[in-house]
Amino acid sequence: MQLEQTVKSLPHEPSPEKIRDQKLYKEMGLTDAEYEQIIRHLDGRLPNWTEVGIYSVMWSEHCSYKNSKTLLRRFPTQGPRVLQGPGEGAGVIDIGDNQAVVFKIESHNHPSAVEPFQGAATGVGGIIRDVFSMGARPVALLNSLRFGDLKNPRVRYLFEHVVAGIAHYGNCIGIPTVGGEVVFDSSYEGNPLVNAMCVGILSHDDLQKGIAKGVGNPVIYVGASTGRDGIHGATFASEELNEQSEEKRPAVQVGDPFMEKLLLEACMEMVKKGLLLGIQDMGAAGLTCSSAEMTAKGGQGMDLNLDLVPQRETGMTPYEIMLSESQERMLLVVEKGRENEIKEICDKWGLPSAVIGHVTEGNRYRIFFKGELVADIPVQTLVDDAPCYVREEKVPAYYKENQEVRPEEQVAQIDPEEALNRVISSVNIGSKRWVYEQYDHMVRTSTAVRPGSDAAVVVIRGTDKALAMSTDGNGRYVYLDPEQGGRIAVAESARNVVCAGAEPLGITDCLNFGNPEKPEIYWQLSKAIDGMADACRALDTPVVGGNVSLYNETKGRAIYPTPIVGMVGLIQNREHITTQGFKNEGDVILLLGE
Amino acid sequence: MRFAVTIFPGSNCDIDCIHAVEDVLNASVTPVWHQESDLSRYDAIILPGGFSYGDYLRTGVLASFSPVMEGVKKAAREGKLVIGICNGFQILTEVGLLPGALRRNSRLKFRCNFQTLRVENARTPFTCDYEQGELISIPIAHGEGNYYCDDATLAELKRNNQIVFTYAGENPNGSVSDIAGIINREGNVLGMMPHPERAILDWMGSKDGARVFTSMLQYWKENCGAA
Amino acid sequence: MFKATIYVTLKESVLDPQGVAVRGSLQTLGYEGVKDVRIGKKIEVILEGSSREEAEAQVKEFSEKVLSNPVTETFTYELEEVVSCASQ
Amino acid sequence: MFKATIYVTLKESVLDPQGVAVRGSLQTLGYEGVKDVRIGKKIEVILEGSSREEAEAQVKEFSEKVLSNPVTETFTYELEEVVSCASQ
Ligand SMILES: Nc1ncnc2c1ncn2[C@@H]1O[C@H](COP(=O)(O)OP(=O)(O)O)[C@@H](O)[C@H]1O
Repeated sequence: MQLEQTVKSLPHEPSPEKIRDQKLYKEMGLTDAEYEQIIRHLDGRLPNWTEVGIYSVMWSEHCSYKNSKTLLRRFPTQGPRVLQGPGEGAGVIDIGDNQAVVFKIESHNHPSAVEPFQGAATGVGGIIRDVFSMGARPVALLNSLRFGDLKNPRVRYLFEHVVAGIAHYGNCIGIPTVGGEVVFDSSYEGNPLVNAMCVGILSHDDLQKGIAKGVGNPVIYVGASTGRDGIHGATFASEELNEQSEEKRPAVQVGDPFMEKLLLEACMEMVKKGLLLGIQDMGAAGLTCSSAEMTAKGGQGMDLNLDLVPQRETGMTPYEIMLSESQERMLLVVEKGRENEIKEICDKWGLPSAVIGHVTEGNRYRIFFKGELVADIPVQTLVDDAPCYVREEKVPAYYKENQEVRPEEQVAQIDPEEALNRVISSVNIGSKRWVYEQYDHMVRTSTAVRPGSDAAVVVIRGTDKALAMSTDGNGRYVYLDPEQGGRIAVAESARNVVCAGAEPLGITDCLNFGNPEKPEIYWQLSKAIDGMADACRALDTPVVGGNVSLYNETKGRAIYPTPIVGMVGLIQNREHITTQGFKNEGDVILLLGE
Repeated sequence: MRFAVTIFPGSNCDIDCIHAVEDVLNASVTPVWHQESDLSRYDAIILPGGFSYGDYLRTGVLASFSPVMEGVKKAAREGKLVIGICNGFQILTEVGLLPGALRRNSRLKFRCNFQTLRVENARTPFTCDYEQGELISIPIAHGEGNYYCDDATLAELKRNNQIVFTYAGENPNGSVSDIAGIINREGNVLGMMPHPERAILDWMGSKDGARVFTSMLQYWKENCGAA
Repeated sequence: MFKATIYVTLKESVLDPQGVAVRGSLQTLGYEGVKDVRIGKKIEVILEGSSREEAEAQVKEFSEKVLSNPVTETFTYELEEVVSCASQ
Repeated sequence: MFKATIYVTLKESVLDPQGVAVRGSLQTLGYEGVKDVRIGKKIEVILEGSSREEAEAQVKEFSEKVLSNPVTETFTYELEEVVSCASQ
């Protein structure tokens, strides 16, 4: 391809001038200042429709963490056992014997509010891909769910279908769902929380990275073909829900766990054969995010030819192909000449695959379509130079008022029997068996402690070791006192893991908050992070990965600030596994702590 | 004794079955890809659980057309032992090696739990290590384990002692006559919804499933030669 | 007595993994002419109603609210009057 | 190019747990006139064939062998010729 080619606009798309004059970029979630910034990045050239689309998803909160990045730096992320901290698909912690545990939690709140079954299912699918794109074999799933009041029929519908969607995906792909939590509270009425966590195990030599390197190396697309699913999902996840939310989605993403099972096994084969230089899941913002991040990380450029992308629908535009969030897809970079080895594995598993581009010298991220250049962007401006905001913090009025309240006095008035009855009749305390019975929690025959105890325990075959894992969070505590609540969330999950007989290794977290542009919400986020970071330092549990879900509001009302902590602990010897039930008559009961 | 475990796209209990044969019997076990049709090297074949072909259309149907099923049918005709667990059971009914069909659970939900079973026939190659009428604990994990057959078939199953396991106590899926597992007339093909491979070691919560495997070995030693 | 037959199908743009898998299997089985497969539901409902209008209004309403998921599916229906049904 | 629509339904004698559940929820939601619900599949297949006869023979065969299970289900089908499909 010739070096100097001008970027074309397609005839049926709004022209660059029209995008500027009518401020069409705003519909994609970009501000005036951000649009101006793009023009500067392009050396004064007006971006075309495809380029605006690419910038808008790359600069969405979901991909760039523009509102939370500075706060997240407060987390301790290092430790002697940390092999990979935040920044890749998932965090990696050494567990000895040349093995490591890989884990990450992620939200799928907004898709689940619109289409609970598919929203939850694709949330599970996405987090599994994050783990196996690290080269790890996924061994367990957990989740953390929040819904409104169960008396509301819409809430019941959401609850039932979210659970069914999680079950559908995990059961079908054959990864046990071993734990989680469900809480009902009216603050989540229009905005349920669906956070899914996946845990995997890898051999150190198999550790993979999402990177594109080596000029001339092919970029390979593997997995389901691309349709118009969930275009602008990443932007959607970064906005408040409103009545138009349903219409905003051109087509809901549909999960195909069968396809993902094939993709998983094929990728495991490629990892074992040492074929991969780089691999990244096409999740939020699809092909755009994966290819741009891999390119930026490798410090190179990339050319992609969209005509080669496997497509499910006809007449798709570059904009649509680049922004599609079709599920069950991976992007690979391999050494030139090894394309056929990848293809053989894909063919064996019946998976579509195609070479769609190659790594180039320099830093240009260039997209070709029907022979035309349709995007030409300095790649670091998409990733490293994404905008970053430090927002205004303000202590909310409710917090100041609450400082005066003396709940001890009120509590003393309540009849203990009545209080006990009220507590044990709450759905939040009740058994969650209805939920976890729908999850296959025993497939892979490694689940030593099943749902129903404090933390789940999964044994590691061929060793004496086992992993304990738990997800925890309490939005009400965090609402009342974000800093203390943040500490409590980490401490609770540590206690759960310790009670299973494990030493805590580290955490992944999902920060579910309201609109960060409101100073009170930003304050909650900032304080909760302070508290969590503090507890992580005290307990020596670094944060190796996580996810931020902001704009969890309906009709201007925010959910309780709900950071969810997913913790993994190591049990050196299976004999040390403990469960929560009382065992024998006559055993002594002790109370530890204050 | 040489075991084969078939692998279809979407199988997910294949590894568990392989581990079970290794852990319980320390016997030779080979994974066999669905494209292979020659199973003549093996003495017993396990069709594992999972979601072959995503369980799309009907559970087990798309797998029932795989080349490996030709090998399974041949092995069954030759009197070799064939056991289908969960999705494997569904495939065996689809391919016609076992009568009846499996429908969605009556409560329409996937169900995963330990379940108490009654051994209704302890004189099969798969149950000779159990006591007749013994109650055992083995997990289930399925959404479509609701066994169905018409009345005539049911009468025949009963007459020929083909019902091998039933659910004792609560029936988790609505199956006809509480059926959890059946055998073919000749007695060498077993289909069961519960997962014996998930109950073979103490830490799993039950070891009751191990005897399905030890029974097979015992039967084979007695009938087909030395170990 | 009325009999309504409601057909619920996935919207054009929504992926039908089930259809894709069935298409693949049919092709492998030698039906190479098969180009596309989409799988939907056929729901038969027997209902009492004092008039055709009333029955139709109900069918429309519950097809939209219960039988189909407006986010991913569309539906069509047929309605016919049936002479009793031996009082089902 | 042909389009076959195959309807697969449970045999009369086979209980349809899903239909029973849907009937129950419709009644609970206030549609008390609903007496019976049965749920089947509607499968649309686009296929190439040199003649109508050939297409029909194929549809019959794969409906019987693959798309339906004779133990529990029956099927009917419709076949129509469609003018190309922009070469899907
Ligand atoms: N959404 C869920 N997914 C899987 N397991 C769950 C879920 N919710 C609850 N559980 C399981 O139920 C048990 C009790 O949960 P919960 O009531 O939240 O108690 P705890 O406060 O001890 O976490 C735990 O073992 C948990 O893993």
